[in-house]
Amino acid sequence: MLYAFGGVALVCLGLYGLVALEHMLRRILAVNVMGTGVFLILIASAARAEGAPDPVPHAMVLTGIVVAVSATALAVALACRVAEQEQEGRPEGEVKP
Amino acid sequence: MSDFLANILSHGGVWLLVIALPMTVAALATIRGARRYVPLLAPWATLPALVVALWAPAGVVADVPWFLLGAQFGLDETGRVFLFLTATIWFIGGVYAQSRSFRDHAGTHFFVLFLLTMAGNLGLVVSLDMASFYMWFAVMTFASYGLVIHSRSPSVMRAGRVYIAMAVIGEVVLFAAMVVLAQSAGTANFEQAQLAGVSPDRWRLVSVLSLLGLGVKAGVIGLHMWMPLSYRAAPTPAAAVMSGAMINAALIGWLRLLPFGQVELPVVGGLFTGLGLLAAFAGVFIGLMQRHPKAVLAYSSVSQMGTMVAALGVALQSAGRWQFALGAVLIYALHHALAKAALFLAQGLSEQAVPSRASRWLTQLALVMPALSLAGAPWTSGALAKAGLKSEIALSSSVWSDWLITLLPIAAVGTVLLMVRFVCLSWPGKAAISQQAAPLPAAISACVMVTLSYSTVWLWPNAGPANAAEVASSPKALWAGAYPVLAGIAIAWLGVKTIKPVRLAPNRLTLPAGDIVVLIEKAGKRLFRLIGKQAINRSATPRQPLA
Amino acid sequence: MTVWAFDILALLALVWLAWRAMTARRIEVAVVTFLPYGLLMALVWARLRAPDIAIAEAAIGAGLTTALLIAAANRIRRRSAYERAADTAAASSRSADARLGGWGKQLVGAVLACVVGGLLAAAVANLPAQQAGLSPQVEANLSDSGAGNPVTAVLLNFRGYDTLLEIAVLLLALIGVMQLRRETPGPVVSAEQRHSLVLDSLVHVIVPLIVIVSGYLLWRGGDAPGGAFQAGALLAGAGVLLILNKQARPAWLSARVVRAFVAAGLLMFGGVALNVMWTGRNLLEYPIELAKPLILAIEAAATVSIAVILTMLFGGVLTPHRAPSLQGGAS
Amino acid sequence: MIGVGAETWLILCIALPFTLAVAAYVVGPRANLYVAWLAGLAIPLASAGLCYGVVTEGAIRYAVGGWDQPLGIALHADVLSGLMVLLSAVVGLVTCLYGHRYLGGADDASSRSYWPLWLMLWGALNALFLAGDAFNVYVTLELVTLASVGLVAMTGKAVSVRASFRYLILALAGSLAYLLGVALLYAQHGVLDLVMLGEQLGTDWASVAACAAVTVGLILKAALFPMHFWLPAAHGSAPAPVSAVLSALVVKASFYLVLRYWLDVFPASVTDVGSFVLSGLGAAAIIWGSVQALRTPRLKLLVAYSTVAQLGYLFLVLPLLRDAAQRDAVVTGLICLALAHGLAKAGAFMAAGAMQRVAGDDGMHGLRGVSVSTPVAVFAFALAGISLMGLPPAGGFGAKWVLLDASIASDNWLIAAIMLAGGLLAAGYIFRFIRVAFHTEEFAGSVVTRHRTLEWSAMALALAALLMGFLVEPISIWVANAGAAGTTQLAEVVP
Amino acid sequence: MTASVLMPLIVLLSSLVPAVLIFLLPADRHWLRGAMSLGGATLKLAIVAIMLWGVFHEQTYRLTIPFLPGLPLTLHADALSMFLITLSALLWLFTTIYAIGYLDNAPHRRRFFGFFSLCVSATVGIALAGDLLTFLVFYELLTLTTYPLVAHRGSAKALQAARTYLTYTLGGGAVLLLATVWLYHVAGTLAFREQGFLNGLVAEQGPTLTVIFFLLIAGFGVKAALVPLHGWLPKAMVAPAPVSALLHAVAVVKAGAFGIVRVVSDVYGIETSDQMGLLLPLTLAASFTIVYGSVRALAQDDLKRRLAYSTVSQVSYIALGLSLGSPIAALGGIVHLVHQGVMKITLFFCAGNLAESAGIYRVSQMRGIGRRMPWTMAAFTVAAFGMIGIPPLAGFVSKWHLGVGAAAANQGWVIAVLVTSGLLNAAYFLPIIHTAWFAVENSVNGKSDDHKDAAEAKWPLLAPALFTAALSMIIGLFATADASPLTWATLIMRREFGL
Repeated sequence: MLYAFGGVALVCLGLYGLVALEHMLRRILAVNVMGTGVFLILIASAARAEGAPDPVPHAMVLTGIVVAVSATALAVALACRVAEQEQEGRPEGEVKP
Repeated sequence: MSDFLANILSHGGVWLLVIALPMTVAALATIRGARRYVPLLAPWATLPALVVALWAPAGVVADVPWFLLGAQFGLDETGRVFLFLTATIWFIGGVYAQSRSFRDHAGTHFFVLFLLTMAGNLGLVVSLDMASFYMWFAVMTFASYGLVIHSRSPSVMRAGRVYIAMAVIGEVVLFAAMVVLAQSAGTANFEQAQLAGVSPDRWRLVSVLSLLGLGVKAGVIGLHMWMPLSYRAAPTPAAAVMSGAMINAALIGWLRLLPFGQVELPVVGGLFTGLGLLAAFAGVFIGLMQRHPKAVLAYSSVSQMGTMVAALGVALQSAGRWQFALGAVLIYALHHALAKAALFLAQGLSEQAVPSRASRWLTQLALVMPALSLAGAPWTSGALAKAGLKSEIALSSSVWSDWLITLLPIAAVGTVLLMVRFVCLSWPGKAAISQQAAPLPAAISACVMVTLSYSTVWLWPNAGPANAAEVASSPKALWAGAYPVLAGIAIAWLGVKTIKPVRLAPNRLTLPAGDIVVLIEKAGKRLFRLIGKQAINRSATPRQPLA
Repeated sequence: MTVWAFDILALLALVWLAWRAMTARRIEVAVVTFLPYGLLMALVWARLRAPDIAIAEAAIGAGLTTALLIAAANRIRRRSAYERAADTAAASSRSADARLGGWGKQLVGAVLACVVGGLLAAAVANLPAQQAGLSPQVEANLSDSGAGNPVTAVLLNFRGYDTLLEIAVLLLALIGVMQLRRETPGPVVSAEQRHSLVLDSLVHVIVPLIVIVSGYLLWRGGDAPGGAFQAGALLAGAGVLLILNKQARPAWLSARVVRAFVAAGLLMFGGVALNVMWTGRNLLEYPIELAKPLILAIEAAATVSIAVILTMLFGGVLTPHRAPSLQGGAS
Repeated sequence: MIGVGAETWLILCIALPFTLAVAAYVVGPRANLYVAWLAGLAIPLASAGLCYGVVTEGAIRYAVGGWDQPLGIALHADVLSGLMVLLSAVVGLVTCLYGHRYLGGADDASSRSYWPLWLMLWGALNALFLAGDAFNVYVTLELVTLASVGLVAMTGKAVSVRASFRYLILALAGSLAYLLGVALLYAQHGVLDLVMLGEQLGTDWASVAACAAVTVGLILKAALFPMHFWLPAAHGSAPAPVSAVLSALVVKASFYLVLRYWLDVFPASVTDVGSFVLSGLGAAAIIWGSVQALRTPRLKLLVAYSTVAQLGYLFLVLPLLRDAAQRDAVVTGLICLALAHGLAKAGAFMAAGAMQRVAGDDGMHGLRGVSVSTPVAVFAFALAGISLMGLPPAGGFGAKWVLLDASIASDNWLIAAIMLAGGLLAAGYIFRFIRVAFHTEEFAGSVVTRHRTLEWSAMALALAALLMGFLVEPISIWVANAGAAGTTQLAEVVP
Repeated sequence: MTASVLMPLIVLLSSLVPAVLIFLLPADRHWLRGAMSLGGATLKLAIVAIMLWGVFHEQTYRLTIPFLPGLPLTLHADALSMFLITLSALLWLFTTIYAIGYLDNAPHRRRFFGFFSLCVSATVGIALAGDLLTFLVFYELLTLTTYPLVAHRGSAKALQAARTYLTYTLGGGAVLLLATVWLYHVAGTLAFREQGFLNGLVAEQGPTLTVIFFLLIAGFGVKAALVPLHGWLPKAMVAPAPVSALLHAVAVVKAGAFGIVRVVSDVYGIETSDQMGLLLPLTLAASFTIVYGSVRALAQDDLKRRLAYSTVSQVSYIALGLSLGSPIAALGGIVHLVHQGVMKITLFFCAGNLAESAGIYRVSQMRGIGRRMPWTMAAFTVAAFGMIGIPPLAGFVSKWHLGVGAAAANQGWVIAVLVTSGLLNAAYFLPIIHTAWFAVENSVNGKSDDHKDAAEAKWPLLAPALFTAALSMIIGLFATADASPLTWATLIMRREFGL
């Protein structure tokens, strides 16, 4: 159960980061941290039982990790795009010529 | 012949003709080609009414349930008198208006309004229910506004304003009176309403409301202000019909509306009598201080109508003798209407240039004759009317009757003074002879009117008490008629001697025509300035027109 | 006791790394910190008897995510002045420390974190000490699932529907990333630049190795930790290397073929899921006797798809440009 | 087997969009036309079939993979989810037509990803509405999120990219909060099936915390005040068909989940305080969203803020659910409100898009007198507005009527008052635009280009919203039947 | 059986279908559009005639459409609904003719006529509503369909006025909605019934019902322009003349008044509400409105604005009649529904003619216009006299019954109100008539060519005005005839009071 509390800590850390940080990549990182925190709670609670751990949370976390990386990729791409457009100094304009 | 006529006349549809003919003639004005015949046809539109008044059997009633609130038209003896005098005056007024100088100047629209007013006046006489009475009353009132302001000068416009304002007030109050009566009686039919057993309380309310509502038309003191202004403003034929015919609309209204002979209303009757007496005297006093002959005549009307209102008040207090009192009132009304109309026509004649000395003489005669009649000189119709009225008053059980008997001769003296004043003011001077002027229709109509004013009352069947004519011719009665006239003339002569230029009427001794209306106007203006400041400010700034 | 010590140390390290990863002064440092964080996380998974997750975390969480972030950090920095890339709101309220928002935000964040943490901790503490969850059922039906590894059984059979949708998530992310690339051609890369000798040889050695390992993971996944995700992730690592080496795309690998690869996993999985219905079964209800081969086929297709998708995700972030003529192509 | 049963329709509702999305992706833009038509015809058909089946035969449970719960995943279709699927079918159908025209066919670069993304979104929404499993809901939520974000960013404009980034981060946080709740639920009860969870949930601390986490996560995605801040930018900057879908369906999906959880899973665990907090937030959302809509300078932002406000209604009345006597009425009202808002809002956004096309801009100033150039679109906007204002005979009115009745019956006068006030505020912002559109005196635009498809698509949805009022009674009957058939709507288990 | 179901539907559709078709028609098909408008109007009139016959012979026309749970939309033709329908059908025809002439060559005609027809459909719906919910539905639809008409000109001023209109009416609608829901909650039904459906509830729910009553009256009072809820009406005068005509005579204002009639007579029942003491406040409000509107009208130079305040005043006669609790007064109030409509529409037609043909918008510009536009001014004069209450015009008949009713209810002061109002009406109408007919043209600031070129309006503008003027005279003159509004209103009252 210790790890579950660790997960709680990570969730809170992520939450704080999400609110307090402004850099886009940092916010992405914060979300990822939060995600691992949630996974940790899930797996830690699955590991409470003696014997073989419950495989369902494992499957859930696996799914969650893939979802997380997909979302991260999209977020990163968006962040890059935003940054580029800001540098081009025409944040409101069309990108395509 | 007379059977045939009677057959036709007993048919209900004849009432339609009485009212519809003037309206039809007026409607001709909307047709381009027929327009020019309207003035010509105007007097003849009264013919059906005249025929009906003279020959129709009494008690012919036409029920028209689909009309307005369920209308009833018909003729009783009261109606016959009024229908006759109304039709006659309108006819003669119409003929007077045929004078070329007047007709050319007036234009078609004068005659359209003339006809509409006529229709209203005739209609209200033959209406036996409140709604139709009210309707014709309103038609008459509003159409005659156009007659009053015919000449459009600023002073005339003011007169029109006062007239219409007072008339509207009268209209709405009359409306209230009728509504209350209709509800209390459960019917809008005059006769049924009188018999419906309405509580005295309600009768009191109705009477007071009708005193106010119809009082405007009758020039009851306090509501009379419009009269001098309008009579003065209106062209002669219009003034004649207003003073002769239309003023009696109030009278017939009261006769139809109030419970004469049914219920005794001492307090309200007293109110009528009191106000009537006040008018009778106040009219004389203010009238004497007028500088325009028509204004003098107007105040004379105030005074005369006051007498009649007083008589009505007495009748309200003693239900028992109503049948006889009614006759006296009717005769008085007939006399006054014809005489007053004749006076106005004569006055109109006197203003015009005459072609010859003889015609000027005629004019002078036309002025003096009805004046004498109105003054109640012996052998005039006035003498008969006054005698009848006085005897009825004497016989009534009213507490006021003694007072009236005492006061009426004094009022008669006042009337004489007024007439002297009038004749003096409108006496045609020497310079007014012109070969071109030939106001033939005017002259003829004035003369006919004068003649009628003398003859009708005597000829009228069942006028007053059965032996009225006899009574009036008795020496006592002759004296009773003569002494106020003599006294009046004497006073006038003295007055002329002492206050030198009566004919020039020093300013100190004049009152503006319409007396209290001047005060009301001033107060009104101040009030509007107080209230309407905002509105005026707003309207002063240019506003975008709405569409 | 040592286990306890490890646990506590690991957690403390995790928290510290997480903190660093978010708030290190330089963004490159922050981003790179995520790599040890992910690796440590993988260790923790292993400690919690979750080897499947450990492998996936190492490959995806630590590897690919970090790679993505580094690429992004580089791309933003390459364009210079990454500070300006800070969120819109930040531009106006410049605090002393550019990493963090204004005092208000920090305060709100801290308070929120504390409150949520307290509540959550209480909730976690209140959880029942024992909860077998669904493992009994999984055990009971494992033999019918066509997979020996309970995790794989859950992933591909008992809760295969989730997994099917999850591959769709990947596809969605790919479409989302790819559409953000710009039509303008990128900077021309000369042949000399394109071939770095060291990287070249590395690629030549490592890529085949990875392919073999991932094949093994895939095959093994049926009965032991490992499976399509892990294998796909590893393969994607190879792809990433190839991209970093700016390897030219083989001619046969046209845009449409790539798209076919991308969709293969979903098509195979969905196809199987739907096709079993012809025989009157429910969606995804494999016939017991065919369960294993079907799962294997699905996994194989999924592996390829996952690998291509993950690679392209990285590629899409790394190289923002696209030749106008190519549509949805891979790098 | 295939072709008749409601269960088949259920699977088709999910499978068809995904299949078509993959096809669109693989084949590329050349297939757009066919995909659009096929999707527009087939998916609504399947949805209608499902809805019909649910209404006539009662709720459906479907064990995916043949595994019984709790091991396997259940799909679940009842009146609530059936109607939501139907809503997405109607909106989706029109979106297909509209989107095909709006994005200018295959040549338009932005249309390349539109069809896969949009169809994926449609499939994801259907999957979400039909999900009966807590974790499956999470996956579908993520699908919806990623597809939506992709669609928002589709044009590549800076505004929309930034908005979509923010949207993504917030949505991810919401998903994680939701997942956290699911984790707690699972840790406690060991099951993920919603029915089973509903049977096991109590008032203990962990359950309440899980409820809170799930709810917070969902309202973050449903953009309930004060978590609404991401929505106007995202919905306002996306292309019109996307905005339409986002406002009509995507936020509605999160709300649907809230309702689903509160109705079927949490009744034992939610507290009055919690429901009144949500209600208060809903009230604040109505006021705040409306006020913002009254101030914003751009039309699409106006519509987006209107979404914030309208979502407020959905949460405003949640406390009424606690009154058992009013439960059916409230559910009816909420369903109707959600459907009516979905149709109306999609119509409004599409109308705004058509006007934007003609005026070249969606700034209020530029749209002056636009009723001359796009009368149909303005009319459609107004019709949609009728529903948003809650005026008869629109669906919004019917829903409001039912909810007002319920709130009066349970003596919640404040709620009634806020509902009425919200309607007036809605009238304020709707007519704020209508007024601009009627300002024909200063009309500067041209009358040359007409976009009939765009305008009439909007009109179709607006009309649907208007006539939705007549569906209130049937829906109330279905809800009542479903309520009468079992204690909870999820209770019947189809073998 | 089928006829009884179909008739209400057809009468509703006879304007709804043309409306839709007009919207779908290309904007330049003027002729076809006119034909459809007129065709719909004529058809409606014909059907209304049949229905009138049927209702008189106690045939029921009833159509229910499922709508809200337990509350279907009910279209039901009783004597009262036929009253309003006949009015609207007749005046719609006239107004359509007028509008076609008025908007000749104006922009946005398609929109105008489309909404115009919709507006009439809503009015018909209001008239036919068999319960409060249906009433509410069409009442709100009326609000919405009139908005584009008020804003039609598209000027800043028109839009401002339209906004004011909307603010008032939607606010009223919200109050109404609340009241309706509440009433439904209390009573469990909303279906109109002669003598009301709340009799049994008064004992236990008295205070609640009182509150609901005043909410309902407030809701309807907005459209009926009860002071202080009248603010929108004068502003809405920016609308084109046919719209003002319709707004004032048939649609909006009348809808509010009709709502009050329904509430008092068919929801609460006149006797029940009298017993509950609900009517006196209504009497007071109506009386105050009557006087206030007239006083305000006095100060307006703008002709349409003056007419608007006149409407404020006149429409409250209807509420006044209903509120006196006596059958005769109620009769007067109800018959005024039609009478006021016919007269007021004439006035607005004439005002439109003046604006269109002579460019005259203000009373002060009207000097001598009677000579140039005699027919227009004749119609105006007739209608104005009717408004004052001069017999034999329609207004007199209403006022007469109101007065008699007031006396019957022992509310003498109401007669005073009527008298005052009559005076004030005269005070603001007579100057107009005077100016038009008798004032000399060229005395204002020396400009003689104000309307030198003004000729009589063209016949599509003139004919409706003359028709309605004649009508207002005919229905007054033949008030007690078999087919007159008064007779019909008597029928209504007989059924209402169960006599």
